[in-house]
Amino acid sequence: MDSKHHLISEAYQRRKKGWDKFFKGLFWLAGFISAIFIILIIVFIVRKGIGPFLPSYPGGAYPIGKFLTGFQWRQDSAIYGVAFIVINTIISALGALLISFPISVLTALFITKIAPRSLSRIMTTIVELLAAIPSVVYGVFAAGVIVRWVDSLAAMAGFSTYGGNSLLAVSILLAIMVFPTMTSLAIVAINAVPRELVEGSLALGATTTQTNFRVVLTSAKSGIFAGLILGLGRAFGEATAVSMVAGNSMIGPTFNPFNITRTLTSTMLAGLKETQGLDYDIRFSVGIILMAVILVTNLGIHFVKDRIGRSMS
Amino acid sequence: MKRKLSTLLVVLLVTALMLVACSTDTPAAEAPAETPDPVEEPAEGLSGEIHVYTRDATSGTREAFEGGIGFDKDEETLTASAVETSGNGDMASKVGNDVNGIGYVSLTTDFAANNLKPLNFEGVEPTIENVLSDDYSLKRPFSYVTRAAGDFESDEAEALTRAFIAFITESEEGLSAVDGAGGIVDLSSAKPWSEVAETVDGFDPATDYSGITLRTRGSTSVDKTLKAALEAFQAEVAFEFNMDHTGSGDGFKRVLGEEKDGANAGDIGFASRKFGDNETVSDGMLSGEYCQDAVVVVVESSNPLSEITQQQIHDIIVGQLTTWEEL
Amino acid sequence: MKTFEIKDLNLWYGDFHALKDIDMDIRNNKVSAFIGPSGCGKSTFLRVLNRMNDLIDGTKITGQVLFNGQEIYAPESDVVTLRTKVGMVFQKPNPFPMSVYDNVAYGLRVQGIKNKAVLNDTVEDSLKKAALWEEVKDRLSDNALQLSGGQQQRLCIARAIALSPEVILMDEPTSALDPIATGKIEELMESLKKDYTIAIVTLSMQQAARISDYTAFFLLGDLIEMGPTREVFHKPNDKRTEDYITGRFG
Amino acid sequence: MTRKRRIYDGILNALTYLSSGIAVIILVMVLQFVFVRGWSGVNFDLLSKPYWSGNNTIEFPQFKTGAFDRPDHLGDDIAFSEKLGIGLSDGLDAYKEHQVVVEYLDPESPLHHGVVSTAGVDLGKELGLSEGSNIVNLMLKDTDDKIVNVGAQRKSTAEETVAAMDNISEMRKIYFKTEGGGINGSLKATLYLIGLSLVIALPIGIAAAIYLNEYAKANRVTNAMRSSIELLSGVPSIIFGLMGVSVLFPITQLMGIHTVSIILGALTMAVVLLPLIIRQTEESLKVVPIDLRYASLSLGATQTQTIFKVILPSALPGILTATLLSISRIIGESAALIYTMGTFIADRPRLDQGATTLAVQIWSLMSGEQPNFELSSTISIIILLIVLALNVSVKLISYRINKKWSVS
Repeated sequence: MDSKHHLISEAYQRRKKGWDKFFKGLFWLAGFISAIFIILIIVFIVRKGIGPFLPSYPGGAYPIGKFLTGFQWRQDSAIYGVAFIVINTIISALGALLISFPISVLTALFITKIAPRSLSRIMTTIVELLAAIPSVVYGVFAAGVIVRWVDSLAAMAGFSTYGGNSLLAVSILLAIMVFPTMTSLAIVAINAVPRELVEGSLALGATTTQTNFRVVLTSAKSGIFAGLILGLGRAFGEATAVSMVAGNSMIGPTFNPFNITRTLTSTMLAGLKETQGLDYDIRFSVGIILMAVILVTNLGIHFVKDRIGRSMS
Repeated sequence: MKRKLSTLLVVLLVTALMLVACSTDTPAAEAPAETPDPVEEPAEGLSGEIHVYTRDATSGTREAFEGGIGFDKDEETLTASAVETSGNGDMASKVGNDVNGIGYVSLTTDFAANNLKPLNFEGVEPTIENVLSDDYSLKRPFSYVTRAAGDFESDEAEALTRAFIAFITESEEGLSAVDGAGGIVDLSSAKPWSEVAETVDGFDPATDYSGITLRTRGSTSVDKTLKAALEAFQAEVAFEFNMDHTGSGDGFKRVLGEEKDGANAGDIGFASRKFGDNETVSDGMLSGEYCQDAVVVVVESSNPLSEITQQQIHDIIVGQLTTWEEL
Repeated sequence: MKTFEIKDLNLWYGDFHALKDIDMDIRNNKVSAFIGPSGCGKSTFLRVLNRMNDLIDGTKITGQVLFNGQEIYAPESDVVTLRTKVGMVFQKPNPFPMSVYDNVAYGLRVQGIKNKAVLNDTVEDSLKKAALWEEVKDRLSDNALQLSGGQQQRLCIARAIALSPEVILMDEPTSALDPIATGKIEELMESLKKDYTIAIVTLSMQQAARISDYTAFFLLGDLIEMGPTREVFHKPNDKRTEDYITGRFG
Repeated sequence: MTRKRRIYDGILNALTYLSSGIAVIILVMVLQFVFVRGWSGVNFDLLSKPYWSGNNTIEFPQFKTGAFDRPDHLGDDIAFSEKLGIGLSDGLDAYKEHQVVVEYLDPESPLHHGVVSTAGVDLGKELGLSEGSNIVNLMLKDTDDKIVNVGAQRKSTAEETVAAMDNISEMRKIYFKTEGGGINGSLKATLYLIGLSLVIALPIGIAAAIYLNEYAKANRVTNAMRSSIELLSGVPSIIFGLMGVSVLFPITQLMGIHTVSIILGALTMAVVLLPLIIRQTEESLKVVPIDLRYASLSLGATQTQTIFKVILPSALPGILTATLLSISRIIGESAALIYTMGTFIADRPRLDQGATTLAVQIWSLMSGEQPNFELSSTISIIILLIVLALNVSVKLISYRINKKWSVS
């Protein structure tokens, strides 16, 4: 037998092992860089955001208690209370989910189980297209169309609005924006439900519809909740489009859907580039609150999900 | 339990549909104490709650407006139900879309395009003539300040900055461009640019300035007049410009203040007011005013109101006058 | 001649004791078959011989594994060189998604051999040895995934022998193939054993009986017995071997 | 199946139809909204036209008036000067400002033969008026030897401008603007941004995915890495914008860039894209059968060789998908870029200076004094078409992946 081993050069072997180590290091470095950014972001925002409450802050510390519990946000009088903004943000996001969640779950069910094949393909494309529309375009749409709806709806209900800029407009806008996210995750979750479960239910004499609503949806709930969390994150974090229709009220909280509101992101964005000193730095404090709100609601949903999961099984 | 879940879904859906489908159901409004009761017929325009629109705290228009109506910043506060807008255009489009709105914009604003109606102030119509004759008192200057001498990116940029300032303050071409864009200027002492250009220190029309970018910063109200002037200057000297305008507060800050070396630094800063005491414009190479503008109180165009007094608008701003009936 | 000598080999996956006190010799230019019920550790044992278990997190090995008298788990031992000498063929045909030629040349190329003539010769030679040459000589640049399952597995064998290893490890090489393709692979093994030492894991006792010179029976991580195939099948020393072979359990 | 059951099922099914119907209606409304306002503006000129008008002053050293006949095809709304052979109309520019637009220019018109008087490299070059130009200011001496200025800047109508022209004795100079309102600059800036962001993000993202999928052991450090990257994907883009101007700006300052810039935008977008690229690449790495790795390693390849020669080529379609999705994301992004690239629409974007992408140009147009719905909608249509094309490509690629692995 003619061995090839004499052709293998020692130097090449050493070299390739050297490259192997080098690339392993490089890959690790890339992973490290990717992971470190979130820490950089958090450190930076927290450092900036904590600043205004420390005694060393130039011009004196802003009382943190007043910041966390205040119900007014007025840069002209240097009053910064974030409590009502948090409430507004949560209300507008929940409002959006209230509209969007059932629609997206039912649409996902329609696409995966009920629609004929051709229709389902078209619907999938529609959902993907909605997901791909840039948020600026939604903002333009909201400022041009949604505010009109709200305005005429308010007129019918006997309210006057600020040109349609309102809590309801924000919620409708966000509902449209989170719809594709939640729907596509629900589709994935429903598709992952094992066939046997469905067949098992049908074999027991359940109708297809019963099976869809009882077996499929409950089995897919973990994925559907994942979509809900993602949707909520997007609803909390959306800035450009929301600030086009929020109206930025100085006091709150806003419960009347036709009244103007102020969300955490619209607060951060409003005149951010025009400002300085405390008024600028305190927006980073708002950034911390935004991250905290996203985190806490995520945990809350996980908790609720576990509870539902347990009571169902 | 499963049945409950699907029932829940159905209920949620129906609620959602009702919200989306523009139904006539009265929503369960829990209006907070601050919000006055809804009125019966808001469409009339003369009745109902007044919606006050204001600009952000760094706006020069706001400062000029508040000063002009006798609003004492230290003693009084703006009504808490005011809506804050982010720029002159934002203000114009928001008030134009709200039949109950009242706000204030620059005289350069296109009132018709924004569905706005300008109001006479103290019986005087906001016109260029009335501003020049000092009859109209709600007015403010458009001010400029440049970077400190020697602090420009290049000598050419410095010379070009000098030339541009001379162009908009002295030359016929520059002043008529500002005038054409709605700025209020006195054209009587203007000289042709060809004459003015010779007096500018360090500026040589034979030099190629096409690689130089003039960066202008500051007030959004100066946008329109400044853009016209920059373009007219481009017709005289080939160069580039970059207008990134965000508010009067940034005018000083980005050429001489804390952001002068930041990401948004500029060569010339503008304010739609006089620079303040803490804005030390004397540090700059050049500073001054290039035109006048009037602040105009505006309402939506279908509003029957056409006159307003200083006292009335003051009371509206501080929240003592809250409905159209009281006017 | 012993190619491999294994002494006191123990292997754990985490807490699971997968191989227990294994002692075994593998003779050169013979076919050794490892049989036993699923999960008995025979595949794990096969992977000890070219250190493929290194890739699984939490694997711990004690004992001695000598290849031509050298401890392959010694710190100075080089796993890459070892694998050029101990080739492997897997359960499911797994050609790379590239051309037939590139598949066979892969092993040489990753050792830095770029000489066109050497590559051409080796590819032809290996495909001939794997009894595939006639079938693919006109489609060397076709994607290997277009071959039939049996052809793919022979390609994998060609790929393994292109490096002229001393040992070829085969992990249930025919379990994914139909009987005709299986027959061809078995014929191939017969012809390969004059050049190579072969260790094969198989679930089919008939296959072990047909092709192997030695047979080892594994049960629950223990090596129950190993001997010439004829003896193991006809006069097993251990009751459990006999039970398994006669189909009484397993 | 009881009657009640059937009705109940029917209602439930109808609800799903209804929900999907709402989705369709929303899409139709959004599309209708942008198409009604923007479709008329969609043409190829838009892609090549600059946003800002060119500003030129020209003089006429040898000026002679002529006698021209009004061509028959000119509409009634066009004023025609018989002395200069030019047809003018009143128009509106992108800011809805009044313009005096050149609609027709006789081939023999003296206005073809001007000379640039703008100081700079073009000084003295020949340049004439052309159709589509906007006459901002025209200075002439009339038959009474009086200097007269007409044009858009002087708020003259086309009619008044022509009247002045027909009373001319001597032409002084013309300040005119070329047509603007295009998106050429933003289009280029978007392409630069896409290229640069991908050049930065793809290698890092792919390498990180390789580390996580091929090397990382299942331990706490790896978990921490994974959740960090996961968290990164949940950060709102406004926060990325803040990160860009504070964490990354010093990096571009080291390169000598002291302003917002495309480079800063690209660095920021690279961070935004990392989680997306890592996730997509990992997905496609996971699909590559483990057997291929074993086969390669059993042939004496190192892990690096295995990755570059076997795994990455197999994962290529997935990486391509990640690339296309990244492009979609860059095209749609606005909040993060407003802070890192500024909002000034640059016609000749440079990497070390600020510029707007198509999406930010929309933002810029909408937040200006006169929100420009028409051009915004036109740009939206273009963005939608690009995104649609990218999505179709992603579908085709994933179809190919599925086909490839189902053969074996």
